[in-house]
Amino acid sequence: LEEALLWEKGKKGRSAFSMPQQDVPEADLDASLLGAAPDFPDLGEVDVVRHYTRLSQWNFGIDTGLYPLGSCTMKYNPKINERLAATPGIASAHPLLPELSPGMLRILFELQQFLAAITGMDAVSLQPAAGAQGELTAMLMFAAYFREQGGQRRRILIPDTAHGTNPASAALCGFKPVPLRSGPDGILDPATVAAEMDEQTAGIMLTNPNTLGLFEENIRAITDIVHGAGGLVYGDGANLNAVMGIVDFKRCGVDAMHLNLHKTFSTPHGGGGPGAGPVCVVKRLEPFLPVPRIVKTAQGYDLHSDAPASIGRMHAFFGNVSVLVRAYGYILSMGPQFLKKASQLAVLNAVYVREQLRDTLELAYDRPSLHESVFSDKRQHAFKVSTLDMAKRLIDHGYHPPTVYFPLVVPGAIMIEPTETECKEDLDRFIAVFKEIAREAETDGERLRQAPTRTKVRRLDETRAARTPCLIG
Amino acid sequence: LEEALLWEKGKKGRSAFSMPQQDVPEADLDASLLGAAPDFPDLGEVDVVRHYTRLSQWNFGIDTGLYPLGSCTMKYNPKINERLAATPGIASAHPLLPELSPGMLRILFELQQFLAAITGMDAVSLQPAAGAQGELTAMLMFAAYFREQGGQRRRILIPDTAHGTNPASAALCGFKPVPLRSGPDGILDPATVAAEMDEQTAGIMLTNPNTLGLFEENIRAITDIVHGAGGLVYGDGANLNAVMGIVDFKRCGVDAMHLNLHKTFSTPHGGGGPGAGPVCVVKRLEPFLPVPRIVKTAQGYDLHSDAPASIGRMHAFFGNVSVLVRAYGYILSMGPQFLKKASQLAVLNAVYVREQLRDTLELAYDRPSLHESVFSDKRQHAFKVSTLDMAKRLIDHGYHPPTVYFPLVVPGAIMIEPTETECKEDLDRFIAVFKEIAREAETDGERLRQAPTRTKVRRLDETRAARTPCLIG
Amino acid sequence: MRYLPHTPDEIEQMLAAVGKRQLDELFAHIPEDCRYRGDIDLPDQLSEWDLLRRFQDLGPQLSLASARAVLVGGGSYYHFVPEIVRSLAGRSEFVTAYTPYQPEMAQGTLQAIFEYQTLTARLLGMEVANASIYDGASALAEALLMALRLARKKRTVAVSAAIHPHYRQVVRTYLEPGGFRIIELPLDETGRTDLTSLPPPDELAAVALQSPNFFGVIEDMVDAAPTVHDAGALLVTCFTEPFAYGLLRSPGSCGADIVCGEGQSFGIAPSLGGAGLGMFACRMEHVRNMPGRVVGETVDLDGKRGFVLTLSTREQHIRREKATSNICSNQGLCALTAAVYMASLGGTGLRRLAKLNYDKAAYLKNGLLASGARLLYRGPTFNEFAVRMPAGFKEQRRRLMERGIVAGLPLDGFDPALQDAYLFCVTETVSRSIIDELCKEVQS
Amino acid sequence: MRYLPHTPDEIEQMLAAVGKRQLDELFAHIPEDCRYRGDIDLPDQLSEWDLLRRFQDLGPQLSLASARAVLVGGGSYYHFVPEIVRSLAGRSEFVTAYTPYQPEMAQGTLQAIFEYQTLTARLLGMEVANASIYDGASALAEALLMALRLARKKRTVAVSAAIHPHYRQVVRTYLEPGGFRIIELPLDETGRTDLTSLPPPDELAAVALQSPNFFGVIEDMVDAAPTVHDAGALLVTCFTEPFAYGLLRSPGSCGADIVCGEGQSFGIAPSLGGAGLGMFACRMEHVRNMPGRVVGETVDLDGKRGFVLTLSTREQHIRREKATSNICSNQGLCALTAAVYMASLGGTGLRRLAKLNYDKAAYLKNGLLASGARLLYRGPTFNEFAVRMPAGFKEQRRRLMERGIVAGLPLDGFDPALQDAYLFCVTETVSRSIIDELCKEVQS
Repeated sequence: LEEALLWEKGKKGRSAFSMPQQDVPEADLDASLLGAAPDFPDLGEVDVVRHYTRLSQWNFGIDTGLYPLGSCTMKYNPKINERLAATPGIASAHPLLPELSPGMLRILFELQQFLAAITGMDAVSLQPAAGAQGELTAMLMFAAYFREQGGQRRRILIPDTAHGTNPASAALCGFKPVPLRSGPDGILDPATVAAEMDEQTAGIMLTNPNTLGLFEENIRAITDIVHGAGGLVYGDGANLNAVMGIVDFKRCGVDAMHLNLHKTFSTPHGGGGPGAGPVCVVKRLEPFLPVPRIVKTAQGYDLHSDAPASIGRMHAFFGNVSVLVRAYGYILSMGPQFLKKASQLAVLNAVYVREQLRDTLELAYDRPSLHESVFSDKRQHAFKVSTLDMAKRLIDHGYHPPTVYFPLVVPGAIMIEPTETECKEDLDRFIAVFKEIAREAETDGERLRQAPTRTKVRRLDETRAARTPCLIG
Repeated sequence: LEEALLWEKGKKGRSAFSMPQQDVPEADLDASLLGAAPDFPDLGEVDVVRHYTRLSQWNFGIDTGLYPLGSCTMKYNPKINERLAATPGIASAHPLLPELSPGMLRILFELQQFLAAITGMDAVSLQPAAGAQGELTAMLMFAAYFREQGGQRRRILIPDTAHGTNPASAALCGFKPVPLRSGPDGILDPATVAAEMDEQTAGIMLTNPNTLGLFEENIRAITDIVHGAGGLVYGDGANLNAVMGIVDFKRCGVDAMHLNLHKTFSTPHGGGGPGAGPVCVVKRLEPFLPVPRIVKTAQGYDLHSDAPASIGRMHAFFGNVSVLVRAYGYILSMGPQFLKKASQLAVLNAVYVREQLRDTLELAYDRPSLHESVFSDKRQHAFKVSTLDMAKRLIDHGYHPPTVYFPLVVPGAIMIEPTETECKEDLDRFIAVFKEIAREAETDGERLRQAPTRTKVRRLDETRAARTPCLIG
Repeated sequence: MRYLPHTPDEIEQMLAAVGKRQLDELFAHIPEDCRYRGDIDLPDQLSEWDLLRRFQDLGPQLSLASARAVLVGGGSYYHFVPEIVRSLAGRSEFVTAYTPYQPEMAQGTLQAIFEYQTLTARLLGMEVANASIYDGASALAEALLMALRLARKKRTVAVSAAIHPHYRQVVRTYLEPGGFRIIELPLDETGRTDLTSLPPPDELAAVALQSPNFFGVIEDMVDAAPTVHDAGALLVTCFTEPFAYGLLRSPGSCGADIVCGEGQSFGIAPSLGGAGLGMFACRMEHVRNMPGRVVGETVDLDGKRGFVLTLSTREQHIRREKATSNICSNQGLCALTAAVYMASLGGTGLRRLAKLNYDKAAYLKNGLLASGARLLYRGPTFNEFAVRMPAGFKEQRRRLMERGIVAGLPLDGFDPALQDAYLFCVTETVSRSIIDELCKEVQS
Repeated sequence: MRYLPHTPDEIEQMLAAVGKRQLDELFAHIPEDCRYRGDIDLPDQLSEWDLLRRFQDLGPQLSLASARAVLVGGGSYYHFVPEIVRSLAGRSEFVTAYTPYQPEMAQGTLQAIFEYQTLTARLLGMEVANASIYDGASALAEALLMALRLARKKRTVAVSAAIHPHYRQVVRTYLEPGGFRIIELPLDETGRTDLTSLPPPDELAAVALQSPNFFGVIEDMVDAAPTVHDAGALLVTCFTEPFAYGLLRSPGSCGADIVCGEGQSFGIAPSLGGAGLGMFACRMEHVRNMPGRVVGETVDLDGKRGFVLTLSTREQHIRREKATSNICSNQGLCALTAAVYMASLGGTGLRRLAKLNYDKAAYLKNGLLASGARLLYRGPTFNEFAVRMPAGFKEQRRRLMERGIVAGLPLDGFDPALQDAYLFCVTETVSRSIIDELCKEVQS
């Protein structure tokens, strides 16, 4: 069924809002300041309710089914955390009146401690509003560090298995990204790093586990090389869900890393956000963390802004607090034991799917992998069936497709991350469907190329959207 | 997409429940009392969430679209009332500790007053949990009244346009229903009543407006006849939504009536309940109302059970309080002005649909009607298309069908009640679709007979369900 | 008004389309002497915000919300409700749907109710359950009416004195106008119903027991069933706390013919006692005499599984005055809520949680007995029990109340002979430290 | 653990299927010297109920929840939020979806964001808006970076001293490592930005103003636009209170080139300042330099209307280090919430509510002036204004606080010169009686 756009509905004079009383006299306003009333449609409450109810029905979420988007960690989002975030005392806390909400500062302070404990790092800032802003924060800190060291460095090393936003974040801070090729086994060779690392190079941005789902086993050798040349190591923690309680990032030699609370700590993705991308650092980078910092005092908790080396402020206030609160709830629900268990089962699920599908799809790198595994459409080329076709065909079976065509090092990549919250039956069903699709690819490729057919719209013309952009109605 | 039954899912040992700590010693239990653990499936939280999320997607509600079920008053259910009912102080009130929740008694007392004001009646009981229990309550009061009068009466008059549950409710109280035929104009002729009313007859059960959407214009003459013979008049208030602030039921001569809060007062129907069916009575029936009654005292509100003439208790506690609270919120949101307006617009919408469809469908009675109008499939007989076929075809267009084959006095009845919360565009679209279906009936009847085709299941075999009942899995 | 979408223009257009000039004309045919005079005497319309404030202002009066522990049951129980139950049962597609008369558009409600019926039947050890009726009290009344229908000419039912007093009142209300006779069965010193002097078989249609009964005592249903059947009657059992059957033998396995009761414990807020959930189950052979809605499995035109309301021949619109009862709805959303709750617990979880209720109640019982309380009855109990408290408890209870602990329900309101007797209920919501605090206060 | 569905049996089966005996073996390839030693130092797992209790125990510390009125804005505003906004934006299909990379499965999110973009552009009088970015502060920083990209060789931006101090700090953080120069523009005595001494055109890329500014004063954007354009710069305007544009001329209609700000006022809870909503709009000619996601309309294979993420060539996975910015998400759910809120108000409603904010703030302003307060600046204001309060107000404010009224934000924390100066904000949530009570206290 169709649903018109908002402004194709409604009638001037309707309202879905309960207008409060005009209990004060009307005040004059200089005519030169007065604008026309915004050209919004006027809708009744029923109109609004039906509009968004219908829209919601065209969406697929974690609550609808398996969502094995590689590198995105689409795990179940506990409902109780939604309720906690809506607690009146939390929802109504004013950012310029923290003294009236001391409980909030306590939550934030404790969350910082939790994240430090989980990663092994020393200090944390919760300000970054998303993973990419977390990266940016870390890069700003690197820049500030070298500024303070007296020698600004301009280059930074970024392997081809790093997350897509890494180069852009580095570039924003004046670093020139130097791409590094990963080895034939999908992980980075220390020699490659040694060849590029020098006194002009700020360091390296490493995603570990990397976007192939592989642990960078040479990380200690690599970080030693970087540190040896006076450089710093940034760790992209987007894949932390694979290694909680298993890997200690400080021991690995990481100096700064960001986390994605909306991945590992199960806050909902909301169709694109809000997320949260806290940054964890080692002691020597602590002075550069954003202000204000939350400190514990004899009386309770307080804000501390007197930090001359700090990069400054990353967010108008304290970051995406409503997201932070959910992550805090999640960590407390899991405790140390079940966080580790979550990582173990996330890896078990991924490895299980890899083993069951290895005869069906071409495995990109056949070596021990963690929370996700990357395949390609190599075997389907003969039938003129692509990764995209298989992905779209999964939709007809009620599954969200895996991440496709990423990472770029694997042509036609299919990147499957089931996460730990999926049960065996559901994985078995998904595997069976994928096998069936692969068989279909051999016998009835056209069916795949026409997929999806059961959705509200068929394949959309993305080229047209980009060539002649229509961005508002 | 399919969704298995609960017990076709899950795995022993899973749980979606956060088990509290065993903080006390285990206690022994006599083995002879111990049962086997219930044979329920064990599911994880994700399983449960996905199961019911998917089930919900197979349902059509008011929030999904137009739901013009005649006699059911499917109007929009305001979301704010859901929140009010969930207020912790309300949700946690214990029925045997009302002294700890005096605010609750105040709400109930005020709601009684509101309902009395709206109907024009004198006293109210909120205990009945549904319309049918409200009818039963009134009939029990009639029986008690005549018992007290010293002469039990056995007969009760019920017109063929009354609601379906009326005869059963009367029979439960020992009354023998005497059916009355409505006149050729769809309303009751006083002469018909006079012919059957006598000193053995307890009175009459009148639905007004009746189930044809017509106002019983002779009601004063009818109630005079009944009262003249010492009888009582029961008014079924299921259709109150047509006449709030317009009709005074006490002036009409009604002695007792029930209301459906889930219809007129917009509490959600919940797929079949819970509803609420308060009973409003005139002074002389007040002594027979169920106990406990809520009374106002100098200190606040109290319960009063010392009422020797009372029929007794209808509900373990106070009725469906969580429903009552929503109705209380609705009435306060509307105020006297908008309640009346709601009735006016409900009638306007119904009459508008009637006039737009009068050339398409056969109008059962062509006379002034109120909140609903009744058509038939007479004109479609020629094409071998029935009411059912047209109803099912509406589903393919995203509409819930009207009430069909009721009332029984109209063969192939199609009973349309749009309610006041539908806007003109939506009604126009519905009308256009119905006209198109009528055209289709002439040219492509098979398409209608095959409808619906866009739903999860096609037409279901109801005969098989009844002949070989499979009621549990 | 945000719920009324009509603009003045539209009202005019629509009036024109139906040949009227004013809204009032739509009602011109209503006789003058039926008309409402003046405006309805109601408070003025409140905005959404004023309405919220009004409820918040009631807040301070609504004190149970902030209690630390309420050790009171008596037909309405405090249990933990997982947030998923609230959020799933609150989905608007469930909440705003009507009775599933058009099954193709209501497979969600229908499958959920079919599953509810199944879980209910399994819990109670019965062959079939209906889609629910109003509450535990009316369920019992309907069960007895059903037994009387089945027994045809017999006109007497015997009801245990340990059935919840309010339930017995409702039974009386329902049965009296039909002229049926209700006999009350006394209790023995263990608090169980004494079945030694039942009326003669040609009169007695049914015997009704509650287990655990109002005083918390678990009836001996294994013994009761043959006794009742030997007396030519059907055994009707009811309950107020369905959690008991997570631990105890199910009534069906003990031989009950009709089982009914209140399901509020399964995820439904107390809300001053409503909306609740009348659970109702019986043996398959009696299904066509069962009151209330029922959902059945069937197939569609393609042979695909689907669900419909069924056995409606029992209902009102077909048989009218001969219907099995006048009930034509169910507590749909409450049944759905209970199903989500039961699904969340699972069999393993329900057993564990029921056991925890039992253990905690036993812990308090032992604590109180050690502090000078005496049992009212010595029969076995589940999560409720009745005790006579030592002198001074009234004042102790007041002090505990000030500290947010509601310590038991005084029973003298039900029976003046029960002076100093209190009914205590302990669920999983009561922590050991609360129980210890309570016992310490009683010892003081 | 209820979020982990694996039973011990299943773990064993799955391990067997992948050729392992224990879970640990899955990590065998991780070098010893990278390993986590011991258990994570975290509190033990809490049950759902203990977690709820923990938050409730924080409750007494979370006192703003029970305030009667909070007359503080400064970048985070209290407005009434209709329950439908909460319930619709909370639908799990919206909440638990990922970025709409597979548009066929995400038309709900995509259409909603397309509508959000449209309403935002209309509100701000701009030609195009993006799908939102983090918050008002980073939106301003991104806007200035965008202006610098458009201006190519110019490396200076001028920023009004009346822009929210925190926003200016974020701008500094973002711009400093690039070596850009930031000039601060002073205020005149009306509280508006003094544009009389802008840097030379060959240096100046952009001028940034906030209107209403941090002190609540409405900038004269009609005059500012030509001045800025004559100086060869782009006019970037920002806001913290989008409600202002329900009443005032939109920045677009005044000639702004890039408009951005914080959208929290539109239905989003303050939550200690986040998650918020960075609204961002510009002229169509600059769209390919705009940071952040954007949704566009297109057609499917059958020519049917549909929506997709588009212009992704600007983004990171294609251009990597040459991307317009590093942003690869949006505040999706916050944008959706704002769209539902704007749709609920409608144009008529937004105008009325904005005017009511204006009227109430004027009422308080007059009341305070009559009670001895002096305006900090005399320029026109919307729903916020800054005043110097009479001696003794500190104590009065404390007393009001005890009565649940938070009377203004002290400004001395931002600038020691602003001793005794307070920023007051009055929205529709503050009733006249509160305002009267406040003024009476000040007069006392």
